[in-house]
Amino acid sequence: MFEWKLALEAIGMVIYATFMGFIFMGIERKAMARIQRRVGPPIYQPIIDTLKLLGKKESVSHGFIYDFGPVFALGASIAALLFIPLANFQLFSSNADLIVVAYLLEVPMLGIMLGAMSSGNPYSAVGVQRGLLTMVAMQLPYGLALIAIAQYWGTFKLNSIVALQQLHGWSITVPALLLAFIVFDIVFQAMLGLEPFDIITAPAEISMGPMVEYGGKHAALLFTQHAVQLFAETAFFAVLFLGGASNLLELLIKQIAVLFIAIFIASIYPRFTIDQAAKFFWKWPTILGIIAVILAGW
Amino acid sequence: MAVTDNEVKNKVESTQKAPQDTQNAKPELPNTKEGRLVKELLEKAPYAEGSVRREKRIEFRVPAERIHEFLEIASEKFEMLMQISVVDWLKEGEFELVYQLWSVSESVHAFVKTRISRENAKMPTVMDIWPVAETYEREAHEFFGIIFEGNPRLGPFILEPREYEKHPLRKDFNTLSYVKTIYGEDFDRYDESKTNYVI
Amino acid sequence: MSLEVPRELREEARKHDMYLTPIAKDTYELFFGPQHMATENFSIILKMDGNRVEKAIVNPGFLHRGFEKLAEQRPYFTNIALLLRICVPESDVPENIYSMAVDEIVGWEVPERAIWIRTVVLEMARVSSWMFWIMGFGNEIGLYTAGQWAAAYRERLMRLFEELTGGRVYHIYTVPGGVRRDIPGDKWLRQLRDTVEYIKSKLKDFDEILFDNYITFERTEGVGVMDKRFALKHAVTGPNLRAVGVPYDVRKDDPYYLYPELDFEVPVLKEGDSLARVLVRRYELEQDLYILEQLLDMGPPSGPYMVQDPKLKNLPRFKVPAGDAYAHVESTKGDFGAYVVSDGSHKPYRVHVRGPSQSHGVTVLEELLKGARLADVPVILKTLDNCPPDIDR
Amino acid sequence: MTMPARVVGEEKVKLKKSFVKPWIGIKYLFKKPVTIKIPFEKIEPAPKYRGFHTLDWKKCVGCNFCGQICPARAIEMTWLEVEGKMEKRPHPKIDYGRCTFCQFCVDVCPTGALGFTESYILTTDGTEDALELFNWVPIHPDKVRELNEAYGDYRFPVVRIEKLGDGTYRYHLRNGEVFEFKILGYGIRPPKKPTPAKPATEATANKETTKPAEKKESKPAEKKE
Amino acid sequence: MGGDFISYELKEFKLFEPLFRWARKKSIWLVAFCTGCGGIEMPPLVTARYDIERFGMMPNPAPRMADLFLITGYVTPKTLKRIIITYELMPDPKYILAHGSCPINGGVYWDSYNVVKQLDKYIPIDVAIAGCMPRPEAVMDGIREIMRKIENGEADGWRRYRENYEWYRKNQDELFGEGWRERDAKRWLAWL
Repeated sequence: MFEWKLALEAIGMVIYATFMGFIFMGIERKAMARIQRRVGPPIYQPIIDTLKLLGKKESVSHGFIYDFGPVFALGASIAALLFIPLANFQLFSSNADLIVVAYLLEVPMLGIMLGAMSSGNPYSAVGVQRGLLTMVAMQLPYGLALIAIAQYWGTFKLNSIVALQQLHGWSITVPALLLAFIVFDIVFQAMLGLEPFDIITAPAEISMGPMVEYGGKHAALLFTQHAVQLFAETAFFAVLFLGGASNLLELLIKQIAVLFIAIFIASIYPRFTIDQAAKFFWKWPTILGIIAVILAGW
Repeated sequence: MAVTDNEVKNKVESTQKAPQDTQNAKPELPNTKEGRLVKELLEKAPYAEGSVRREKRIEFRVPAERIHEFLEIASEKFEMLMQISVVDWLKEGEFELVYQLWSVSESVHAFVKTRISRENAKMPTVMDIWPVAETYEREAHEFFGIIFEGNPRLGPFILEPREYEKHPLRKDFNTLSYVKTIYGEDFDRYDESKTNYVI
Repeated sequence: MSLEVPRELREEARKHDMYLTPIAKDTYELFFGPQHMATENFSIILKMDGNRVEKAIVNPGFLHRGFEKLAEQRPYFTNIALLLRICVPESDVPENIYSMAVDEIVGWEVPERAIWIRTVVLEMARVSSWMFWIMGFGNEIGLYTAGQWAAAYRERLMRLFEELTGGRVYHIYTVPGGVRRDIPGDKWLRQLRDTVEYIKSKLKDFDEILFDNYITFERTEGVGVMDKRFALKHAVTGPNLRAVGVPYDVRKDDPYYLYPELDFEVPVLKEGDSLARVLVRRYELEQDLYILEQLLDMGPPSGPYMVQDPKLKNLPRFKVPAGDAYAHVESTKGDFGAYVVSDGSHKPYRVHVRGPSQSHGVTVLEELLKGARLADVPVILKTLDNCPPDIDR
Repeated sequence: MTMPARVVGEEKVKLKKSFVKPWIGIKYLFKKPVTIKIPFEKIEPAPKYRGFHTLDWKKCVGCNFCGQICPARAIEMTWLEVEGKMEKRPHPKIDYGRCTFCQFCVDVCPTGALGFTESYILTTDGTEDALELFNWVPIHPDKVRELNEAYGDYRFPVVRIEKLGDGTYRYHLRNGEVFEFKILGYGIRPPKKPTPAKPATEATANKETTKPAEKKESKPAEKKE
Repeated sequence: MGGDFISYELKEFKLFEPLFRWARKKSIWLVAFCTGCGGIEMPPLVTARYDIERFGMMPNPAPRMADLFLITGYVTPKTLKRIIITYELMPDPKYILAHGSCPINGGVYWDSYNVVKQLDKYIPIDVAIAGCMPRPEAVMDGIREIMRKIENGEADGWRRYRENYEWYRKNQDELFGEGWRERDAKRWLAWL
């Protein structure tokens, strides 16, 4: 039997997530503009941008994979979103959805890489190389942070993690998980592609990297994907460390809090080079992550 | 103060490589930093003529065939080659090359002037003394068509091949007529009488 | 296709703790510019080997307008409106060198007031150019915040320029024999002092966010290293030369205008890497603000702002005696010089401008880029402060 | 000439790197932006900003000093006929497709006829009719000043220049006034015959004036068909 | 994906046209290509003082996503090649704002052998503004004009380029010589 209610709910959630994701992007641009002492664009600007990109004509395609990449990325982002408990809503659930979400949040990057690689632009190729290396580099601290979480709460189920946090207090109140929080926050910066880890799309170096060949509707799709991804990642962050949420408003507040940390870091630090970033990831966040894991397992 | 007319105009003598040319130089070297510097260099290179123009500006005239030798000697005192300026003296049929040197240790600027014939202009490169001369020579080659023997990168540098072939900074290159052939006549709507317009 | 990595490349790699794998040498060509954020209409063709630049070929000429030819076809005064376009961010410098050279040929004693104004204008141009450089550097390394601030603060100087000269970017202000307009009044001087104070107070912000920043250090330390001999042989001037330990500053070594009477220091570092260049520039900005303060304390001398010469009655056909002269000033990019030859007519016989980027923007850049990482390319470009119109003219 | 303490010590130039200090920069999040919100706020250009030209036709003696000094040769002396009466002297016609706004022409003007205002905005679409605006004989300074005071947005005082067949130009000023004159010819010397027929001496100049217009008009038209 | 599933030209989607026009007007991305000396006024324009991001405009490093090309001043033939290629890379509703005197009639470089006079022979211009160089306010006025034209659907430079392609192509070939695309542009076409 097809569950109409659930399907509607899922669609509604995706739409809500996309919309809020766009607004988050707007907040990001606006807040950065304010730190830069200017007014900045209106908060709904990313929606207009996407709309405009949708209305553009595109005559160039670099083959099937090029078209498939953004779709693949968007699909993965939406899938990840549906695994995350957003307030009372969680479409899919499994025994180890922590790992599933963590994995699915990585996939979009691969999708973009896939498409970018087939565009044949050397800047894209360099961007892809950088993206893959960043991914490899951040896996280690990322994994360690997740292990610390799982170890402390003793479960891989996001639902249970939220429930346990509601009972025993948020994750960041635990010293071990505070370290994991810091580690995760650094990784988070790279996942969002913000400074100091916006190495993939470094405009002054490789002019947008993987996105250099994407324009028009492809770019609109990538924008949408980025919005969903932003929403999913902030939600994931909030669920893991800020005690989840019982309603969407609470979740929203937590997500925005998370976002602002990212914005602050992004607006005051320049960009690392790729080798420095890799070295950095394998140094401080890894050490902190290991300490967190050890403390959590104590 | 500036140099006088005849100094610039009567350049023909300087190309004759008579080392002890009489009219200029020696006795009037003042006993300053600059004067001593000129004296010192002239002792090593007697074929050149030297004079002090003003404070911190000295001037040498060197025959073209010994320019490399002279600059090699000069490079001990003058660490930097600031520029190679080419002046196209159309009437005399000569290019004047001015090597602008700067001495960091002495804070003196030196003009080393030499003249070569306009036709088939060739010079030895000074890349081995100052590697930066590569750029200057490429530029001089491009704009004037002087060939610097030994510079491997002569060719279109700033200009595109079509303009490069014309060597546009030569005095006999007429910009306006060239522009008309390339970009069409319709851009210039004005009369070209020299009495009405200075330009 | 050799499997051997060149020795200097290996050394460079060791310096950055990054060894190049000798296998699978995938070289490709990367066209860096002109449609690129880091290069302002300037192109570098990079032969890349993975993440490393194997060979760089500078391809200038996108901005070539043939100024030197055009200047031969225009009367002396008019050339000011043309030659200042050689250095766009600091357009007063070409004006001044040309005017100085013509002054020398004619033998004019420029009035004191004009000298004072010219000095102030040059220093203001330097400060605004530094602000512009901070912006560019910030954008290059990805710190947009500092760049935005710097560009905003620069607007104050632009406003002052506008009031003094009547133009925002192209001032067309310094002419042979003096300047074109008088100072608008004491209000302008007060505003200038306020602006100097304002920028001075904001320097701390830039220090905090940009120059003290951990990642700025990471990005610039040990990148694009020059040594002293190399720099001198390549005629590198300005802050780039001072960053390798040579205290050469035209304002000290060949003083012009009021600089002999002013008290300022020349920062010198020995490292010769990008970081040294950045720090030297930062200190010079401080010094320039200090110089402006001194000039304001001195106050403009009274008198005319233009040479009184009956020959100036017929400006279009104003003739200059035959002769030649070389004048140079210290710009933010380096030693900016002009060689003017006159044959006694109303147009210069030859004007040759020496842009500092000519020496550090071609061969030096090519050398420094060899073995640099791709991410270092904009950093090297910007710390050398390469200005494409200098090269192209 | 060298002064004491000319080289500053390294310790003064060098800085210490820091992870924490950049965080101070966030304080600007809560401060007022420095942006000038242009459509709502206005920036006045500085007094004596070098903008568009003005010309007092009464004062102009047609000496062509302005044309001689102009680095862009944007100035062209024009013989005009206002209300059926030919002006005694040629007047400069200025091409803003050439002008560099150096105002050397204003400096050399012996009678002070040529002047400039602070107006600087001239926005057109690139069509041929609109580009007529870029080539005008400046109008009287009082008129420009009056328009500037009325609107205060530093725009070009003329909205549209209508070019009629017989060399008549009609300036539509911003406040709706129309100003009409006829161009008889170009150059220093007066045209031989101030009639609609093309003067023989100025044939080349005249031909060249009209040529770009014809050419451009012909091209998109023929393509669009 | 590759097809025109929402094409502004298709009749059945005329319905969306006002929406897209509004979006295009509100979100104009610039090509980050300083073609001339006016490039010096681009940074003030996009930074804190004038901040055109208020109108949703921002410089974009990739021409594939850009809408507006600011021709900032004079254009040399060497740059014009890149400009043409960049312009052709931009996806279709695309606009050109010619900035300053030089693109209109050669400006102060009217007799220079290396500056293109009358740019609109080679690429279509939507809005031209006077000034040398124009103040940022003047550029913003030009931008407002282009927004107005986009809203009214008058900004049709791209369409003119498409329709008169042979004419433009002929002029370009006259300037650069036949086959310049194959000779020169092929090397950097893919990644310019």
